[in-house]
Amino acid sequence: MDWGKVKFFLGEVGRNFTRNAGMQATAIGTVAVTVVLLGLFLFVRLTLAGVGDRLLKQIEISVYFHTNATPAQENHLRDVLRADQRVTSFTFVPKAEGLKQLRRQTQGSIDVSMLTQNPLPDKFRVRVGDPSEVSAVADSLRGEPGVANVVYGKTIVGRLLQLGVVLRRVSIALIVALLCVAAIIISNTIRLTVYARRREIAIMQLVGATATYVRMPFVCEGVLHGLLGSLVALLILGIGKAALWSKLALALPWLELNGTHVALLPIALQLLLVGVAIGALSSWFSIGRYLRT
Amino acid sequence: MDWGKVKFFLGEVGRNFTRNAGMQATAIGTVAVTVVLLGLFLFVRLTLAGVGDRLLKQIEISVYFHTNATPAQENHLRDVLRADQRVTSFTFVPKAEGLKQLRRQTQGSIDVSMLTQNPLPDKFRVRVGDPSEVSAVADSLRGEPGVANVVYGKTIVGRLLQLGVVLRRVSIALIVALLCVAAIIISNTIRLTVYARRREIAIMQLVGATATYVRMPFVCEGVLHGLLGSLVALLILGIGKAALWSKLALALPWLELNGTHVALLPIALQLLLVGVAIGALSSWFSIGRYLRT
Amino acid sequence: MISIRNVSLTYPNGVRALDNVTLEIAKGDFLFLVGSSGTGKSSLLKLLYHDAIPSHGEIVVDGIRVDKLRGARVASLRRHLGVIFQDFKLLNDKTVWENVAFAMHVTGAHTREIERQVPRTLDLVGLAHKSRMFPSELSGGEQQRTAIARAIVNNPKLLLCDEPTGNLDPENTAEIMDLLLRINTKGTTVVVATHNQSVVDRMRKRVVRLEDGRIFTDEERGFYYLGLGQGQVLSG
Amino acid sequence: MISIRNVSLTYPNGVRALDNVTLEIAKGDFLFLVGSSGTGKSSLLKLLYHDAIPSHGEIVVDGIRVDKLRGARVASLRRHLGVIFQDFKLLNDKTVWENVAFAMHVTGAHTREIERQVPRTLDLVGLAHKSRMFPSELSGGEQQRTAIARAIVNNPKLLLCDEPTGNLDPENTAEIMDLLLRINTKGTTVVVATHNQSVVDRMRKRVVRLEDGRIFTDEERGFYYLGLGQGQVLSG
Ligand SMILES: Nc1ncnc2c1ncn2[C@@H]1O[C@H](COP(=O)(O)OP(=O)(O)OP(=O)(O)O)[C@@H](O)[C@H]1O
Ligand SMILES: Nc1ncnc2c1ncn2[C@@H]1O[C@H](COP(=O)(O)OP(=O)(O)OP(=O)(O)O)[C@@H](O)[C@H]1O
Ligand SMILES: [Mg+2]
Ligand SMILES: [Mg+2]
Repeated sequence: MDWGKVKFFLGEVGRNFTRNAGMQATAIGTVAVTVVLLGLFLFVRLTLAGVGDRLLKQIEISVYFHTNATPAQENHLRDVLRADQRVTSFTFVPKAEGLKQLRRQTQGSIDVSMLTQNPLPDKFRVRVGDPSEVSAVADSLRGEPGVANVVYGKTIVGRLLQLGVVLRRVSIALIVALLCVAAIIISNTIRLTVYARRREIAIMQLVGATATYVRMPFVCEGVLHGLLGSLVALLILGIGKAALWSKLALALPWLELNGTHVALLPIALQLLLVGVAIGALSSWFSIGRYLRT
Repeated sequence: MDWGKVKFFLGEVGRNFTRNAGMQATAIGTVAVTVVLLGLFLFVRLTLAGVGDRLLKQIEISVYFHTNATPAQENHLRDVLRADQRVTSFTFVPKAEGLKQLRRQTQGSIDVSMLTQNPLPDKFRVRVGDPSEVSAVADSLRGEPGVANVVYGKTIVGRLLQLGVVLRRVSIALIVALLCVAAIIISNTIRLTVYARRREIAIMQLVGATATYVRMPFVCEGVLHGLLGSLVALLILGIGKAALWSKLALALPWLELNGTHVALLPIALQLLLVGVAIGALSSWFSIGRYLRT
Repeated sequence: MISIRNVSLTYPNGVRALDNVTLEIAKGDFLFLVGSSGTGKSSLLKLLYHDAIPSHGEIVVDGIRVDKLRGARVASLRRHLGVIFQDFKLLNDKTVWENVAFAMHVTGAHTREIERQVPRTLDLVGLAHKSRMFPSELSGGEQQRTAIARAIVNNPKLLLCDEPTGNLDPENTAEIMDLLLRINTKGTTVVVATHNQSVVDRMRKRVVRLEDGRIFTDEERGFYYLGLGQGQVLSG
Repeated sequence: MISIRNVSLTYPNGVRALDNVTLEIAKGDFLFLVGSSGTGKSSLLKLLYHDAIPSHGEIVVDGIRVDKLRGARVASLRRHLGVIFQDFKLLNDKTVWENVAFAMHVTGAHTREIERQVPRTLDLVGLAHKSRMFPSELSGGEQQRTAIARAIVNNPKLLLCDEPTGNLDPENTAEIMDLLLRINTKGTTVVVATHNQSVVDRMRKRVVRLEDGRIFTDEERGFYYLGLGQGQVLSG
């Protein structure tokens, strides 16, 4: 490889860039806002998934014993729960404690003084790591000795799981759609920058440049558009997050947004990759139209 | 007005369009996908708002009487509820019915046979039209004679209301941001189409065309880009809704999506307006750069 | 008609194209501007249609201080003169007919007027049969004649021609020069920047020679080379 | 070197630019192509560098069937010949230096070679002082000389010149023609399409006259007009 040629080639790309600065800035701006959209969407999606996961993890299974269950049966269940990999935590709630809680829940509207005896049984509260296994765990506990009933927010868990599935599908569809949109917008933009220079392309070919020779600087330019545009986008996203995230977390404390960890580096890398790939491909193909072979 | 001139002017616009068909299609495509994004967002926002509203409307206030409340007191409350404009519906739940419901809720885990007497009081279930008035209604009922306790999902209502407020703010911010993004993308695109014809613009001026004269066909072209792009976008959105909406409604029946009425016409008109306005403005301003005055 | 007083022109890149040029051109004059390549002929013409603005001096065309014009006034000036550009400056996405008609449209001419005048003018330059072609479908000489047609279609009071016959064969050149002469005799002031020695020598009109941005000679009824007649050539 | 056999060329818009043209040009020849405007000179040259493809007939340049070439072969052909385009075809966003250097770069020339050859060539056409200017900052003649420099910088075996002196003054024209002659004597075949009668008449080289897309006359050591010498003109 002749170093002079590499220098010439890079110079070529650099000159294109500086001598059409306005046009290049326009293209980069378009790439940037498009990638911002993409990034925003990816980020919202991951955050929502994180929040949803945490909500689902808070779901509890209540395991009620028969009123006449023995302490041995209760200890047996404790062992079962301890042995179950799917169970992340559990607490024992004796019947006295249960009545207090019921009273608190109904906020005094039940006249507990009228009860001659505590009608509630002992119970376990169980948390499960993977929300989709809640129902399986509940079913397995139902058969244990001394257990009268196993209760959990069946509809809620079902709906949340369903919502999760649908959201996942919808968001994959949306990502694909957004990627297409980004590809269309960016490649249209790059196509227009190529169109604006169709005369130069024709001349280069008339002077004896091969199609590849003409194409390479344009493709590099497309890569640069993608790269710089994505970098600008990442900057915007970073600033945006720094400025707004804490406010949002403060406005909706119960979502515990700060606890939702979204890995930013992979998103950033994905966005860079997407920007560069679309830039390169669309230059490659748009210039094809103006190359007479 | 000379009819010949109008004809010439329209011809001018038409010629620009047909003679640079590729470039025009590119611009229209970009406008279209951008407007699709905008439209999708508007639609999702309205749908979410509708669903949220319906969820909030399902919130109930439980009004518990003292166990020794008289039928007269209960009838009085019935009158009060009937008179209250904010209340949309209410039902009386006698203590026997209440016990049945409690038993159903706890799924048999409470040993009701041990109860010598029904410990529950009579109650009213009340629904309020405007979710933000739930707490006011609850407070006003608290003072009525015979009422022991007024209970509603305070945290839930609070959170949902809070979420609604935040979502409204966020979505307004997002709409503004998306509008900016759309404006940037569309105007960059149109700027590039103008850039590609900067030589023609210079020549027109050298031949004696005033800035306005040169500008008008470009602005009309921008309007056409906006108009046609938005129309294509509406078509895409329409087809998309027809194809996917029913599937989504089926996948998440409890969201009752079909019951959520989203007015499409106003969205469509807004999108058209936005497309045309951005198209016109960005042509107007981009050409300004290439007009030497 | 034209009065150029102590005009200098320095381009943004620092090139001094004109250096203290003073020139008076009377109404109805026919003037040749000659001089070697890069000597400032086109620059001088550019000043007259406000495509360049002098660094010093003043320019009056038909009573108007051209160097002070702005905005719509510039457009108005240009509508009142015809310019044949050295590089033609045709609109690539318009046909020959439309290119010529465009110059009339900007003056606000009526459609009927345009439809009468354009074919006549195209006929004059021998392009009637090419009126529906685009510039990219024309030969060099045909493009040049389109540019000529556009410049004369409005019957301008002042006609500026920058190398109007550089791509034309002798017959077409003679015809175009005849045409310019006829336009001149009808009262139009004509300024022709040219390198074509035989054209200049045959016409015997006023000849101004520029060298290095200055006026070198200014002869009534002159030749391309000072004092040398038609058919004679300098050295070998 | 060049063999054009029974070539016709009809453009997509239906214009028949060349009609059954047959022409042989020997290696080392110097040939003038003359004829009135729109008669097919540029079209004939375009065929030789594959910018137009004949509707009928065959074209052989240096042993290669040009009309059959495709893709990278076309680029290779063009790198082996030099073309001065009638409309210059300079790259607007490159300086004079870069425009000329570009033609060398595409041949894969080494940087050292380029840095030696480009200034020499610019010097030959008298543009050394303008090498950092962009085409838009040049006069018409300077643009033309840039185009000439680009065409000759690679020492092509075949040099096609389409109206190479249309924007040049007589002195520059004479210099450029001398330059072409010198290049020719070093073995390069030169074809010049021109309207410049005095250039043709002074050089006394082979003259091919096209009329309406056909070869009208073909004279060794000819004049612009058949049998008429330098300084004489047809009719008036
Ligand atoms: N736009 C410009 N910017 C900078 N320099 C310029 C520009 N136009 C012309 N020049 C320079 O100004 C000088 C005069 O140029 P001009 O075009 O007036 O010459 P000319 O007499 O018309 O030459 P020619 O006969 O070759 O057309 C030249 O040196 C040229 O390089
Ligand atoms: N690209 C094209 N498409 C269609 N017709 C063309 C094209 N180029 C040239 N023509 C037509 O072909 C004919 C020959 O054109 P050509 O350019 O070869 O003429 P020329 O001899 O070079 O003329 P000039 O001396 O004016 O340059 C003309 O009638 C012209 O209008
Ligand atoms: Mg000039
Ligand atoms: Mg030609």
